[in-house]
Amino acid sequence: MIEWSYAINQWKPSFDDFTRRRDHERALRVISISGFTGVELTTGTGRWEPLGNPEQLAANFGSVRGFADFVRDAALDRVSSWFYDPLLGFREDLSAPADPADPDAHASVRAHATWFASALADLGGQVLVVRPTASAWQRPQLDDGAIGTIAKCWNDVGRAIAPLGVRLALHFDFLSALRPDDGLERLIAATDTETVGFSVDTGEFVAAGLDPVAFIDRHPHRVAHVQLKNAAAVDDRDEYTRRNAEHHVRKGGGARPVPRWFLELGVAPGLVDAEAVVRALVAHEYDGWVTVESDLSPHPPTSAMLNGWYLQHVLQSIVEEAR
Amino acid sequence: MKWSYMDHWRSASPNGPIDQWQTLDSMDRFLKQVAAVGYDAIDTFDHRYFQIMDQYGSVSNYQEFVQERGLERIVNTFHAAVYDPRTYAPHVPETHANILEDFRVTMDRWSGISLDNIIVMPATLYYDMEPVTDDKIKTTAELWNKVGAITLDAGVKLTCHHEFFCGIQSKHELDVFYANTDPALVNLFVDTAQHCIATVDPVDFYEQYADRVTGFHFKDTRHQDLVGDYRRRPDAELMATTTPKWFHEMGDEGGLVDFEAFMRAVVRNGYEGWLSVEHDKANKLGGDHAESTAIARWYAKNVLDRIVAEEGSK
Amino acid sequence: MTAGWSYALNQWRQSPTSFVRLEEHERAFKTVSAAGFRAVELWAGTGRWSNLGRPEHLRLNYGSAAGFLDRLAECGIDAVSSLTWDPSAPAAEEGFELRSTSRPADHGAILRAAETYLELLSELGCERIVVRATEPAGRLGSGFDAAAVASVLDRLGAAAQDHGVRVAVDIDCLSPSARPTASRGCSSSPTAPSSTCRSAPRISSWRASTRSRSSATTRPASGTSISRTPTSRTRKRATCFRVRKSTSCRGTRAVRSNAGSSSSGATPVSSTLPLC
Amino acid sequence: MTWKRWSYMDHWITRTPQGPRQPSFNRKHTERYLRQLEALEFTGFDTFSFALPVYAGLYGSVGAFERVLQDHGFAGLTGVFSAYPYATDFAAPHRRETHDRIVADFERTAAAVEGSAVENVIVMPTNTYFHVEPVTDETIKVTAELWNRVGALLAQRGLALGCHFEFWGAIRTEEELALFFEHTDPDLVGFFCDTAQHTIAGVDPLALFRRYRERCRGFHFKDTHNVDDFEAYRTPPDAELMATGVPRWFYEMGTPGGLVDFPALMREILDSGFDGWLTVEHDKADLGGGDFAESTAVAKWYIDNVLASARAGAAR
Repeated sequence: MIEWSYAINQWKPSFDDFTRRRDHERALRVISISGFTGVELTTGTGRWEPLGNPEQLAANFGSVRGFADFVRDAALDRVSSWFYDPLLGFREDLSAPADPADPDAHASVRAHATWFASALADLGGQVLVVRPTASAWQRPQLDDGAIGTIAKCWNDVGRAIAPLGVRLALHFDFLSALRPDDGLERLIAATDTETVGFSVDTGEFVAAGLDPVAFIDRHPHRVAHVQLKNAAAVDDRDEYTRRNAEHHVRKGGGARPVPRWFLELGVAPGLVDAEAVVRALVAHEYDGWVTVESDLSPHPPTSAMLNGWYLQHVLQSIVEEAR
Repeated sequence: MKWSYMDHWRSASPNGPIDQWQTLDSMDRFLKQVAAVGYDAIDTFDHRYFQIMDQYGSVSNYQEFVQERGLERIVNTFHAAVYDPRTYAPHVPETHANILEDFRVTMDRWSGISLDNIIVMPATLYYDMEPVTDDKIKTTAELWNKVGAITLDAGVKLTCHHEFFCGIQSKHELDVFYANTDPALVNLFVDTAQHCIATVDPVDFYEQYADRVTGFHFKDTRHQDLVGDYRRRPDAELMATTTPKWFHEMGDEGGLVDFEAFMRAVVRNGYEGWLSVEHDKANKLGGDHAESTAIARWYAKNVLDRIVAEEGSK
Repeated sequence: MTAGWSYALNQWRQSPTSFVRLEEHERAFKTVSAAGFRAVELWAGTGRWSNLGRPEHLRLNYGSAAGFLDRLAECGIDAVSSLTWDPSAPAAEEGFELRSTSRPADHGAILRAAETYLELLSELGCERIVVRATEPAGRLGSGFDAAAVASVLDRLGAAAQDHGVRVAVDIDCLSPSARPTASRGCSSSPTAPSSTCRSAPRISSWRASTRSRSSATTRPASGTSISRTPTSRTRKRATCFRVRKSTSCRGTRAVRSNAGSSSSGATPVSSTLPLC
Repeated sequence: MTWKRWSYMDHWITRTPQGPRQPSFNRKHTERYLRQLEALEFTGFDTFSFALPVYAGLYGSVGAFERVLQDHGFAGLTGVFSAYPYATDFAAPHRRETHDRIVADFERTAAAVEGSAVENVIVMPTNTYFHVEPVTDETIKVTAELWNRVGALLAQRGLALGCHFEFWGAIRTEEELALFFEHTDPDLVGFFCDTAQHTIAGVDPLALFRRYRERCRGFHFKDTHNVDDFEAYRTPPDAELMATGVPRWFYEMGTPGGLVDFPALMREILDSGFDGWLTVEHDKADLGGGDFAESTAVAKWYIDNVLASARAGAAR
């Protein structure tokens, strides 16, 4: 059965935005009234990221369960998932960025993944969505050895968090080091089918020139999570290899520049066929969360409401027909 | 009297609000707007060093980019360190080595251009320093004396800017701090709004330490902290009970800072250096950095310049 | 005749309920002054929230025209350079009459309506009323009558002169009267996807100026001067900026800088991509 | 049974590369706007009489625009609002010599919405207070005379006239309202209850609804944080946007500091058997960094999660 949640990350464009309780309450209510039943959190550190990690949740809501109540007060069922980026590093415990392609970082990745997963379990969430490794401009070549190292890290994490009732989902993005030389497929082959799933981010796949529907058809049993997002352009000039691509390409738009990489579902000039994605999920009896996302939205409430419209009037009927 | 602008900025984009470092174009638009309304220079944050190296190649290249847009130079940098009692806290002696090394590296990184001041918040967040004792303030003073020596070797004055939510903000704490710092090494940077919020009268405070003052942040506030927001966990600046917006530009209605009296004091004390305007988080509650920057500059030119002329002719 | 640069205030009016409070006017005046302009251009409007565009509302808000000039002076603005007026725009204060400069029967009503503005302009010491020559081509259809338009503009010119004001005729990208002629710098071939200006923004003198040096000027009897300068090809997606040389610095009516402030702007954006 | 007939009063600002705009400047933005309302499950859409030609211009006719509304799940165009804020020689309800012109305006409006789902023609019955002052029994009676005529002409076309009383209009106190309703035919001139406007004027909307229940045609559900106890209503040039010290009068339902007791009003409506549209209105929601989309979503959230439970109270 598919459940629909919405990613909270679009509400925080700058470090000093979206810090007050009222901002969070209104965002959660907009998500709820737009037809979603869950919210996906994202990684953050420091006092201006009250929803960024378990310690900040406790500091702002009394406890992690306190935040779960806050989410339910907004008429949402629960937190669906948490996006954990090991490359971030945390002020809470002064930990450095940890890249799973580096064996020395595995202990830190496992500890932090467990930290997030246990809080997620308290929040009623089911999927820990993780960034598998660094960006391509940071790690240009991933030979089989490096792929093996990354796989080992996530196999361990998958086993560590499974008892908490939390599934692991590796999230590919269009700047990822997994993009060249079929890195994603090689990582799928190298990871444990039982404990390591993948998150299909439709916007990131299309921006990277990959077909999300083909991926779902090829690896139905490895799809642990979906981030449904529309894309406005394809990085067909390999700008992802540029130094600091997060800044210059994802945010700055790259050489053209692309004014906005990701759009609301069903909006021109979008390239993602969201209906085909949902039909594929239904065909393979996908049972889990689909998190709708609109990174770097110029107007978060409108993005959530337009995506809500598309869920109610286009995607829902596809899901119901299959029942 | 010359004015510089402390570079807080947001502008609208298809990706939502962005700062000026997003692209060369957004930096170009920012600098031209600041120059167009009559500022002579900018101040910036020295942690921008990494973006400067990435986008401009060197600090001096970036300064040239600034100068090409009609601004004289970068006058001051603000050293916004991430304070933490475990690793980087002026009141914790075990972390002093860390802090001193951080300033050596910073002064080296910025050696490509000549700066007047490096501005610091002289203490951690208040709740990280609590209880604030005279001894802790003395330890803090010792640290900054050493830092002042390092920056002076690089030809840059160390100057302290007291946020209302840092550990040295009440009048007593300020007096103990300046009594224990070497006037040759540690200076004062007066932020009109921060002191006003902390219920320390900016004019009186400036008059008392005028000879140690090497710069100002001219900005206004409409609230004083009367409920202890300064020690609020986890944050006082954005999540305070009193207001979602502490800072406003000078020259707007409802402000509490008496800028005319402040300006008279600046002239009476023979201050010769740069005056800076800062609009920290001006975009809260529908506000706008660009407009606030123009309004403040208008006020400086059409009100404060007149005060300077009057006071100067006395 | 004071000459120099002024700034058009219409860009601050982004929706009918915006730019109404007097403190918002004040901040706009100060922003314009701080940016180096010493004069502003007003625009005609209707309704109580057009309190900078409708004479009786301007007087009500600022006490009088003199009171408005005092307010401008306090904000570092020396003069009102001009006011733009579209005779075909219906106004509540005039019973929402639909008038056309191409219909002689409407000319009486147009002159009566103009009188309200000319009185204000003379009180403001403003020497230029910018009159839109015709209604948009879409509304006018085939009804354009150059002779009728010229006749009412002449009568407006004479009426304006009685108030010490000169009429400047305004042609914009929706006007039917702009004839496509070859022009320097702008690709004028019909097949070009859009009218592109290779040179810097062209300075054209649609607007009469005291000394229109660069263009041949035909001066009808009454004080109106319409200058015949090669025009940039007016195509639907005009990308030329026309900077009115003599009296105000203003992008074309359709192009405005972005929301909120006079100067923050989006990164280069295709106009088709809505911001949401 | 939770209330299903919620309509939305057409105020919106959308962001464009050319700044914040009303969406009706092109179809792309208009339909994005309608999609957001449809996502919130509004099924009625009220607009302004002056907006009818704009929508007709966009889609070819008012009827064509209504079909676009129906494509978005709306019953259609459900209400039209008209007002003459300032007195002019052409329109001043308290001056008899302008009545013919005003009646002609409403004949045009009624014709424009012929065949549509419009039930209510909502009007601000007077000009702004300071243009009518001094307000006397006579000015109220002359005003009543006008709306009896307009009510009659609308009734012939199956439309109901609803009078909606701004706090800065010239009929605002309980006495003025009573005199007005006393001199208007209950079958021809209805009461349209704006929860915020009456609260600001110091009059309890719930009490008004109880008193004029039989002739109540509809509601504007919006909230306020202030009562006008400093005569903002009569100070020129405009009380709604330019009142001293109150830059914003109107807020969506459910904000902290809101003065209107919506659950109590909802119970009263459900008990009364009222079966018209309940209309949510967000007038000038963009002030102070506010946002139409967010306010509308948060208001509908309040309806579905707070007012819905208020219904339970009614079943007592």
